[in-house]
This record gives sequence, structure tokens and C-alpha cells, in this order.
Amino acid sequence: MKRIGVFVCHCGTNIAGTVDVKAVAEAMKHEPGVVFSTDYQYMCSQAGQEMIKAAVKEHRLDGIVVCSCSPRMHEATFRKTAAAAGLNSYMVEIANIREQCSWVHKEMPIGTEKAIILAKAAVAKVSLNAPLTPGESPVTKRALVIGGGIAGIQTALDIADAGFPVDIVETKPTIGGKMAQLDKTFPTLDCAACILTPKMVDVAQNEKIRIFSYSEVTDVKGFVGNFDVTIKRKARYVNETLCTGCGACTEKCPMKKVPNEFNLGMDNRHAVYIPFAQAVPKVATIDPNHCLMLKSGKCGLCSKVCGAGAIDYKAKDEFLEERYGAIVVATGFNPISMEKFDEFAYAQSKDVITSLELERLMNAAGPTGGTLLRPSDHQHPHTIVFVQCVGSRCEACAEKGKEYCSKICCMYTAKHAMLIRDKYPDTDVYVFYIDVRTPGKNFDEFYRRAVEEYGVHYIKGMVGKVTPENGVLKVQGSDLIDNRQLHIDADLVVLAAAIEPDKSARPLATMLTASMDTNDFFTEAHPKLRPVESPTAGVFLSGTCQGPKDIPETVSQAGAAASKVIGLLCKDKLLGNPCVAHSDEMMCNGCSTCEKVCPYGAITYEDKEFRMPDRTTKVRRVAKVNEAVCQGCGACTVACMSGAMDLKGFMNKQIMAEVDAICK
Amino acid sequence: MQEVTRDALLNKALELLKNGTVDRVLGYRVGEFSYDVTPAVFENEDALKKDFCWNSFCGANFSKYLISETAKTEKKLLVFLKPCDSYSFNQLLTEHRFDREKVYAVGVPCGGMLSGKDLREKVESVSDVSVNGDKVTVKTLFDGDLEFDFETLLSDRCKNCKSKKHVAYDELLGEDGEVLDSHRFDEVERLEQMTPDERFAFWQGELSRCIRCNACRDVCPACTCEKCVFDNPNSGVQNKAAADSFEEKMFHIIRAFHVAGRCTDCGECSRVCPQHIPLHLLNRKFIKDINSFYGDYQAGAEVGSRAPIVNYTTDDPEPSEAVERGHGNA
Amino acid sequence: MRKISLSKLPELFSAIAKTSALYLPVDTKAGAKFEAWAVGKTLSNALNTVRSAKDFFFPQTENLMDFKVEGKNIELIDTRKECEDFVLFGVRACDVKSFEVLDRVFLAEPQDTYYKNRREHALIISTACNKPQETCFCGTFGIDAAEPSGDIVTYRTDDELFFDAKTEKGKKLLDALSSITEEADEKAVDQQKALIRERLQKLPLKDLKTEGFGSGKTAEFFDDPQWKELSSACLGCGTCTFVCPTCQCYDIKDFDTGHGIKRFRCWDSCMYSDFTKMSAGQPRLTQLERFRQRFMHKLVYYPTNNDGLFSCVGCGRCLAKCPINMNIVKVMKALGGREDA
Amino acid sequence: MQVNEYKPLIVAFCCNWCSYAGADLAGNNRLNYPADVKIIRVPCSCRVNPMFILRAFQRGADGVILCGCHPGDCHYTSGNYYTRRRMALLFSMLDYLGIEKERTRVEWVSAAEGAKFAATMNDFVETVAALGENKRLEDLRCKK
Repeated sequence: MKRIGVFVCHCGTNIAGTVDVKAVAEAMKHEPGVVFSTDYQYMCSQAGQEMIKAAVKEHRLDGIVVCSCSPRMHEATFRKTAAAAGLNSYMVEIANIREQCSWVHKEMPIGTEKAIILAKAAVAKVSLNAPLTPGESPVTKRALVIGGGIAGIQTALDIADAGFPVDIVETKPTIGGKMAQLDKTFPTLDCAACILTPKMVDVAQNEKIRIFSYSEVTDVKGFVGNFDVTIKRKARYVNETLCTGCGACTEKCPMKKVPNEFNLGMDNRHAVYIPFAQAVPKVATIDPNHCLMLKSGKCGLCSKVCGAGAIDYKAKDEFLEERYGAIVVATGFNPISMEKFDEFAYAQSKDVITSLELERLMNAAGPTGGTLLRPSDHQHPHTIVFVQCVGSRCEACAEKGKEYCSKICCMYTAKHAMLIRDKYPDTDVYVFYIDVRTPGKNFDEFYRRAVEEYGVHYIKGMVGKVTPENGVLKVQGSDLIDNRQLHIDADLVVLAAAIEPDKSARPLATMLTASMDTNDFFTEAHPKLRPVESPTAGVFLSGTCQGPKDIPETVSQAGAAASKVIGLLCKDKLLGNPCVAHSDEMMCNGCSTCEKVCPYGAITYEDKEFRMPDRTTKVRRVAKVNEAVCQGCGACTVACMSGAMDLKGFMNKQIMAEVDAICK
Repeated sequence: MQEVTRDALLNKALELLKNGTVDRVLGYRVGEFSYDVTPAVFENEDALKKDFCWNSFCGANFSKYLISETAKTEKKLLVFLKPCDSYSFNQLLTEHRFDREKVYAVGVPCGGMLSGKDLREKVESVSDVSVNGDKVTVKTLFDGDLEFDFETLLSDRCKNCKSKKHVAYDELLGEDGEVLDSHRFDEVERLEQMTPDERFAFWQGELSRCIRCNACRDVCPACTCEKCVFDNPNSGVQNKAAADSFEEKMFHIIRAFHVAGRCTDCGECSRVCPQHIPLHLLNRKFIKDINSFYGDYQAGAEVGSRAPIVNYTTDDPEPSEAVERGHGNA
Repeated sequence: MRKISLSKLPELFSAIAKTSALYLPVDTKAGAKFEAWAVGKTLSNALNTVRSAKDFFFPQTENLMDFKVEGKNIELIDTRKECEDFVLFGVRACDVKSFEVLDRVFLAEPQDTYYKNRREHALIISTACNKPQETCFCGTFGIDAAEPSGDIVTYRTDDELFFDAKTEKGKKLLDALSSITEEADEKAVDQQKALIRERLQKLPLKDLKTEGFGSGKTAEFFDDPQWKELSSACLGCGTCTFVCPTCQCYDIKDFDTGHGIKRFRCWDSCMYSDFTKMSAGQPRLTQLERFRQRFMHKLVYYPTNNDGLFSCVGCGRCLAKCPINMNIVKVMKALGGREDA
Repeated sequence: MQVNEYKPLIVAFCCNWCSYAGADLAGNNRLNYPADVKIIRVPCSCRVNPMFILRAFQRGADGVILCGCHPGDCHYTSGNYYTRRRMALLFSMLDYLGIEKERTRVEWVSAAEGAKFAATMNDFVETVAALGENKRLEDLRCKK
């Protein structure tokens, strides 16, 4: 039997005004296990805490019930008090007789009766409390950033700046991501490359940062502080350390007609290529799908011209295994496919393009050298129609579009319209929109400038159909404000395609046991309070993998994620929440049901040999909870049929004892 | 009537023993009477030839033996599976309850099973039963021979057979059947149509007969816990007998809840209940609700499927709404 | 000897029920069951009830006493009440015999007062078995289904019910019923007995013998290798023990009601893994041992301690209800009951 | 006020992060609800085992309510989604057994919804009080 002390707080008159605290203390004296019961004006005060400490010593208490305000208020306080008195801090239970009793009930007899019942429930629970110790686990002081766009770059730089090594894994041959493909950025209209490429160089030169470009994460094991990650380094057929990035190979390569993905297929590259001039790492990559040597063994020109001897046709995929304390997901986005949007004739006409394609057409390093020319005939377009929300906010078209707002399109469309009107004042620019959303610093001003100073025609309404006809795009749309149908003969139609998470995100989420929403955006640990953490401890979110964002938002989230990572890596050891699930392996069936409901992937299974009652041995599959990963929700405890899974601090028995005490 | 004969099964078993595919055979052993067959493991040819049995009374499932026998030895076990057994077989695999590598499964078509228990309640002093096509001849000690249509003697669980199709086997004897469009929810619906008072009276009456013999639990392919919460003194709900009618309800509600999403609707619980409690109607209620709230789901249809009770979507019905729908009001 | 026309049975039951509570087998959708008689209830024609008649003397759960704990004081509350007289009608020879088996356990010193109380207030009216079932083997244990014991024995012909009082208690009741019954000669009863005996000879289990079993045979059977095969299919449920008229094991438990403790007993089954579990663990660790225990108890241990009386009465309930059809007959045959015939 | 007014006993399981905080907020704002409601704190509504609910009824509760974060707002991301499925099935089963469906409820109450908490409890107590004593899931041994 435990030796329990009960401490009833008056909280001035907050409690004592509606609850006869002396009666509560008196009533508790008769509860089984209670050896001491008293009341005091302010239990949380220094004097009150000293009183508890003294009582623990004097009455050799091994359990404490404090009848006071909400445990959300002072549970931590009294746990510290208990610890100071030499008790395990988890041998404390709080009966909430203020917020849930004295403050909500008016009459003294009623309040007192309820307070006694709540105190009895707390006594019943503490009788079954066991000392709990938070688990400790070491922290590997190295972070992994998955994705080398602006989000990943910023996160990596910030982490490295704090002195921790960081690895970036990027599937493409270069880091830079989508931002590297942009021409100018809103609302300041500075050149994307001018602000991005110095950062890329910083990354390349930072001794703490390793870049694994042209690589993928293929497996993740472990948990916060100690993730074991397998990274696949795809065969590049060019030795990264030897290659100087001189570009001689790319010039000599006879395979010249490979669609250039950096320019979204609007021009060509060679089979051996460097994606763009400022690529980091600046090394060539051989595209095995087009290289003659790799396909048929006949060519080898690039090897011959390479002064550094970096070409290696026999290269194989390599697998690296690395351990990290934290992982940041920065897998970014892609515009959705326009193939299914027949009404806009994207597949039929070269002159119907996406906004990202327009970025390349306007970029000095793009296929047209920065002159805006129609892809079909390389003529200047004189009438341009922008269509907003293509596939965004599209509840009715779930199979081809997205229900959510892609957030960035309103602003970049305004930017495009403005830039075109600025450079080619003879061009008519129409923008069809559902709403123009400009909530951001200087955003609305920017949009108004496009309308007011640059004379962009904004039309509220949707384009119904685009029909290519004799080199002209017949655009049919509705103007909802003037309530009329519009027919515009356009030279170029630009679609503001919805954005979606990169396809690599879903399998990655599975590997990380990080949860995703139905749109494949990563879910944050709390939508308001923990927006850059995933619910899986040690996994952080940076950039658009979590939801549509513009560059400043991405960068600030990247920094926030970095600071969370730094906070984690600063620790030598992680102290867990001791109220975690625990499986009694004698009763565990190994059925995997608990694993299915665990939001954190904290449960694994192992085959274990048991000595059976009849003295034989039997190998059984049993669940194991990783206490460093478990957050203590208890979902598994109810999923478990046999009752093998229980939650420390909220054990089945404890909760049932509370129920019993309340229902007496 | 069973389409595949005892000899066909026996020969298959002998062949697989002989060619080394298997080392032991899990099948049915003849009893004292034609209807009292017992599941048994046959270790060799002689034992098989002597006692192996396959007739229309081979209703019992092999789940518990699959778990215990495969855990005992590395030897490979042959098991004969009726279509309903194959669902339970998959469900056990989903829950990692036995090692598939140690089992060679032969699917056997099932023409529906008779129940000795039910038969003996229809006919007194049965001395022999023989099935010929769709007729059953029952010899009695004192009343001569009686003839019945096979259909009329079919056990309740088989009248509402959900599937004649095997969902698991290494080899199939005879022709496989189809998933059936059964009327298995009719009785549940009939209860749903009753007033709450009528339903309460119905279940109070049924469950009050429970003697807590645990046969339903112990035969159930889904109840495979190492230690059942109702046997575990630390669970807080352990009890050996229902000392109050509450405990009858507690046991059956919790048992049904624990097998929800895992119950393959084999009907074994009702088959073995010595007190004729229609326990399958509890499980079927969960199955029906799961189908109607979360989309059709058949436990055991495939290995590794995720039961709706350990899954969710963000727009699931609220409990209050679900209760209304559970009435068939939606 | 007295008799009554079957058409007058309701009158008979009504008359008995006037003197004391009357329980008799009635048909329910779950088979025949002893129920308190009330107007409109008719006697079942089934050979036997699903549950045995032992429930009347040894119910599945029974409160033994209450106690309250306050501070350091324990207050005991005796919840026993004197049982009212009752009549059990239609008990079969096997079940009547089972009372003898139970008596030797519960009425041996120290006597079980709960059991004794009910036993003393019961009057047993037995019925001979006109149509025994293929699962019947009471003859194996020396029970004559044509000649059951009881306070009153009844025989049923096509249209009449005959009464033969065997005890003083029985005579008294029969006397009290004399106004609605008539004097009968024994000829019809003798004919009925002959018919029953003839039928008993047709039973498939009539040759099952107990000679190999009984007192002092522990060593002979305990290590028999056949237990392994016999027990292998056993699911470890308690059906056989709970439908058995002679199984008499129970567990005593305390239930905390929140305002006191109820100490109750409930049936237990030697088939259960936690049966007689002690602080040191279970004495029988495997299902084989538990299975063996049940049959050794019926066929060897009990006779050893009770002058050779077997604690099986051959009612056949376990044959009918076992989920996997394993039962005492199969055990006896395997272990050699028949060979010793 | 009547002297012998029937007072139902209500057990409320509240998740630590939203509903328990919502109950605290109701207290902070001095929003009244009947003292018949007794709250048990659980980390998440998904910690509530159907056995706890039946246990409460056995021991004399007349109504049991589970409160958790709104769907989508669970501190543990998905706990309340499991609660929603489990309780939908359990409540439907209780109803199937003829047990009054009004005695059990799930309500989503956020930490900001002190008023909703109080209103929910007022309504639930009133509903259960109208039903009267729990007879269908009672354990006679536990009656005083």
C-alpha cells in the first residue's frame, strides 16, 4: 500500500470560495493509502511547496495528490517539488478543483462534494502510479536536407552556419531547384539568379556542407537523433572530383537533340550536359538514355576530349549509408500536368504555355535568350492572355486539378504581365482571374501597379475555351463583372498551372513515417504551433513540401526549420517523455495492429525466443516501442486486443481506477 | 454434398507426403458417429489411411491448430481449406500468426456443411447419416430411416455463405467457386428495424443464456491472443463467469469489438455455442457498419490489408451520424 | 403407484406449484431448459436439458458473503438465506445420479452449507428415458435409465404418467396429489420398463465398460502416450465442464462494488489455463495435462476417493456440445475401456 | 429546486491538448455546467478504450462523453480520427443492443471553446437526465 499525501489548495478564495477545502482534506484522510491530508492557502507558493516537501519527509510519502488548479497550470511545478523532496516526479497527480470545480459551480455543498470525488479519483490513480524516468538517447550531430532548392539551400546554410555538418541530397545533377529557373521575383523584380546563385556558391564552398547531387534517399531507419539513411548516388558516368566543368565534352557530344529539361523542353541539350552555367556542382552528367556509348558502345568522344579523364562509362550506382540526428524535407513542388486540360489546348498548340515556361522564355539564359518569342514561329506575340487558377481551387475537377489555392500564381502572373508591358508596351495583356489574392508585404501595391501603371487588362472570369486557328489562339472567356462573353485572338496563352508536391514526396513520407495530407503535402506537427516540424520527431519541413509558398515564405520557413534542427543538434542527449507506450511481450501477439495506428512509426517488431510454461521454447513476434519516438497518444493501446500495449502514466488500470472512484 | 471425395483428399495427402512436399497433414479424424469428426494432425500414411475423414460434417476451422502446430516444429504441414477457412487463413497471415513457409494449403470446394448439433436437435437417436447428392438419409435407432433435403439440414452459417471462392491456396482440388451475393445482413437489418426496447429485450434474452464456456472465443480464428483480456487478472476486466447480466454484455461487446475488422464472418462462434446464442449477429453488425460507413471491406480477402478500424479518412461520419446510419436510416 | 392422464398434466403442475416452486424442462429455441413452471408452460419432450440439473444446487455464480472495509475495520455481512422448498420435475436417471456425485463432494465434512441448504429443500421427481439417444451411456456407470432414483420416479406412456414414490418426502407429495391422480397397477410400468431396456440394448455405446478404470489406476494411465493425440484438438474451452452434471470445480473471487466487496464463487474449468493457478504458477502447464486431469478425475481420481464411484454419469452432453467433438467416450475407448469388457 | 431531483452521473474523458484545456477555459470564464460532470484527463481521445466506457456504466455512470480535438487538429495528428471510427462503431453496436444512444456522445472541443464545452455539458446532462437512470448497462451489484 502506498503512503499518499493529499494537499488541498485554497487558491485564496478561488477554490475556498466554493469548496470547503477543510472538508475535502478531512474526507481524504479516510481514503485507502492516504496517510496525510492537509489544506493550505497557496500550495504553489514557496511556503506551500516547502510544506509538501516537509510532509514527504515526515510521513515518508511515496505519492502526492495536489487538489488545486488545472494540471496544465502547475503540474510541472509540483513535479519539481516532488523531485526536490526526493520523490520521483511522476508520483504526483493533480485534482483539478479550480477550473473544473470551484469556478464552474456556485454552491458550496455541490462544489465540495465534487472536489472530494475528483480528489478520490486522483488518489485512486496515484495509488497505481509507478516511478517514471525519461529515456535518454544520444544525438548524432549531423543533419540531412532532402532537396536542394532554395528551401534546402537556406536550411543547409543556416544549420552549417551554426557549426553542424549538413548533407544535401538532390535528385537533379545540380542544386538550385525551381528558383534557378525563374527570371525575376515578385514583388521587387530582382533577378532570381542574382540572388540565388551566390547562395549556391556559398553551399558549394561551405566546408560543413556536402552536396549529393543526382542522388536519392532510398531507405530511412532509426529515429530522432539517430536516423540511418541510405543514399543512392546515381551513376553520373563523370567523376565528380576530376571534372572541372570546362564543358568540352558537352560541345563535342554528337547527341544534340535531347530535350533540355532545364528549359522545360523548349530547346535541346547534349547527351552529356551541365544543366546551366551556374550549376552547383559544376560537373557534367551523362544522360544514359541518350548517350551512344552507353546505349550501343559506339562513340566515346567525350572521353577523348576530357582533359581531366573524368569520363567513366563503367560507373555504377553507389549506395552510401549515413547517420543523421535530424532530417529536413525540402522536396518542393512541380506545376501539375496540363495534358488533361483540353479546354486550354495546351497539348494542341505550342503557343499555350505554362507560367514556368514563360519564365524560361523571358530569361536571358533561356531558349530565346531573353527575348519574348512565340514558341511556334518565334514571332513577337502582341496579344497575350493569362489564365489564372488552372487546376487550382478546383473542387469539381479533382481528377485533374487540385482543390487548394496554389497561392503564388496571382503574384507571378502580375509580375509577368508587368514585365511584358514594361518591355513590350505594344503588347496587349489580358489576365483572367477568379479572385486576385495579394496578402503579402507590398503585394497588393504590386498588383495595383500592374493594373494602374502598366495597363494590364484584368478580367474577372474564367476562360472557357482556347482554340488554335490559323496561327491564332481564339480565346473565349466570360467577364463576370460586365456579364458578357469575350472573344480574344491571342498570340500566346499562359496558364498559371496549379502546383503540387514533388512525386518523390510520397515514398519519402513512407520511409520517414511522416504523415501527409490527401494532397501529398507533408503534415506539420501542429498547424499553428509547430508548423515546421513533422509529427515524426526529428523530421522537419522546409518549403513547399508542406504547402504552397512563395520565396520569402519558403526562406523564412527554411530558417525556422534550421533553427529547430540546430536546437535539436545542440543537445548531447534527448530526454524523452516518459509517458510512452509499453508492450508486455508476454501478452503481445505480434499482430502488427498497433503499428498501423502509430502516427510516429514508433513500433517495430522482433522475433524473440520465449521459454514456455511447459519448459519448451518458442519464437514469437513481439512489438517493441521505441521510447524516443513514441509521443504517448495511446492510439496503440486501444488497437491492441490483448491489452499487451499500455501507456505509462495513463495505464488502463489507472484510468479504470479513476472511473471507479468517480462512479462510486 | 461434397463435390470432392474423401478419397481425393486422402490421395492428395498421401501424394504430398510421399513426394516430400509436406511432413504432416492437418485434417479431420473420424469419430464415433458420422457427425462427430475432430480436427487432427496425421503424422504418417497409416494414420491417414485409418482415420482420415472428409464428409459434410467437417465444419470446424483449423486456425488454432495452424498457429500451434507451425510454432511447434519446422516440419511442413498440409492443411485443407474450405473457402471460408481460406479467409481466416489470410487474416492470420495478415497478423503474422503463423509462418506461411511451413504450410502447404490445398483448397477444397465446399458444398456447405451440416452440423451434428443442429441435426440432433431435429432428429432423435441418430445412428448414421449418409449424404447422396442433395438428399440426406438419417438412420435412427428407433424411428427408422428419415430422408431430408441437404438444404434443409444445412447449418445456419452455411445458409448465408459469403463465398465459395478460395482466397488462399497452393493447390486447389476441384473447381473454385465464386464470391456469393449472400443475404447475411438480413437478420441484422431485421434487428435494426426493431425499437430499442425490442432490441434490448432480444439481446438480453440471448446473452442471458451465456455460460461463459468461452467456446466462441476459443474456436474463433480472430481470437488468437496469447492471453485474452478476460483471462488476464491484470486487465481489470477478467472474469470467469457472468455474475451479473452486465458482464454478459461486457464480454460479448468487447469480444465483438476486438474482432471488428478482423472477423471473416465464418460463423464458427455461433456453430459452437452450446446455448445457441446467435453471436455472429454481433460480428455481422460490425461488418455491416464498417461496410456502410467506410466502404466494403472483407477481412481475409487479401493478406496484409489494413482493416478500417485501424484506418481513417478525414471525412468519416461522426459517431452520432453513424449511429443513425447504423439504423439503416441513411 | 399412482397415475394421471397426460392431458391433465397442467392440473398436476398447477397443484404441485401450489405447494412449492416447481421447475421442469420446457422447450426454448436453445433447446430444453429447466424453468419455473407457470400457467401455459408445457413439459418438454426432449430427452434431456442442455444444461444439467446441477445448476439448482450448484449455480454457476453464487454470492457467498459481503464485507465492507472502513479504515482498518472489516465488517462481514452474512448474505445466506434459508432456501424455499422446490420440486424438480423430469430429472433423468443420469442427472439424479449426478447429485450423488456432487453430494460426496459438497456434503463431505466440512459441509458446504450453501449446497446443503438447497439440496435439503429439493424434491426430485425423476423420469425414465423412453427414448434414449445414441450419445447415452449411463449404463456404463451402472445407471438404469428404466429405473431412475429420486423422491418420486415417473414413467410416461403414450397417454399416461405413472408415479412411484421412493422416499417419505415423495410419498407425502404424492399423497397430497391424490385428488387429481388415480391408483394404478404396475403392469403398464413394467411394460414401459421392458420397452426402455430393449431400447437401451440398441444403443451404440452400450458395450462401453469401465472395468479398466477406477480406483488406484493412476499409474496405469497417467503416462499413456495416447493423451497427446487425444488432447491435441482440445481448444481449452470450458463447454464440457459447464454442461457436465458432475463437474464441481469452482473459483472464489472478490468483486469490489465501489461500496463494499462481494465474495462470490463461480464455476471454474480444469480446461482453463488459469485453473488452480497459485502464486507459484499453474500446476498443469499444457492443455495435455489439463485435458488429462479432467478425464483422470472422472475415471480414476474420483473413484479412488469415493469407493469406486465414477464421476461421469453418461448423460452424453459433452458428446453433443464439444466444438471439436472430443469427449470421454473417445478417451475411454482409446485408453482401453472396451478391451477390458 | 426540487429536493429529490434526479442527478445523472456523467463521466467525461477529455484529451489533454484541446478539450481538457477547453474545460479549463470554461472555468476561467466562469461558465457554469452541472457538477454531475466529472472529467478524466487522457492524453488523446484515442486513449479511451471501449472498456473504460462500459466500466463507467457498470459502476453507475448514466452517461459517458468523449471530448477531443477537432478532426484535423489532433495534437498527435490522427488520434481523434481513430476515436471517431472506434466510437462510431461502438456506439452503433450499443444502439443495436438496445442501449439508449443518447447516453454516449463524442464531441470535438478545442482549447478555445470554453463556451462550447460548457454548452455541450449542459446539453448532455439535460439529455441524460431526461432518460433517467442507466438501467440497461448497469451492474446490480454496484448499486447502493
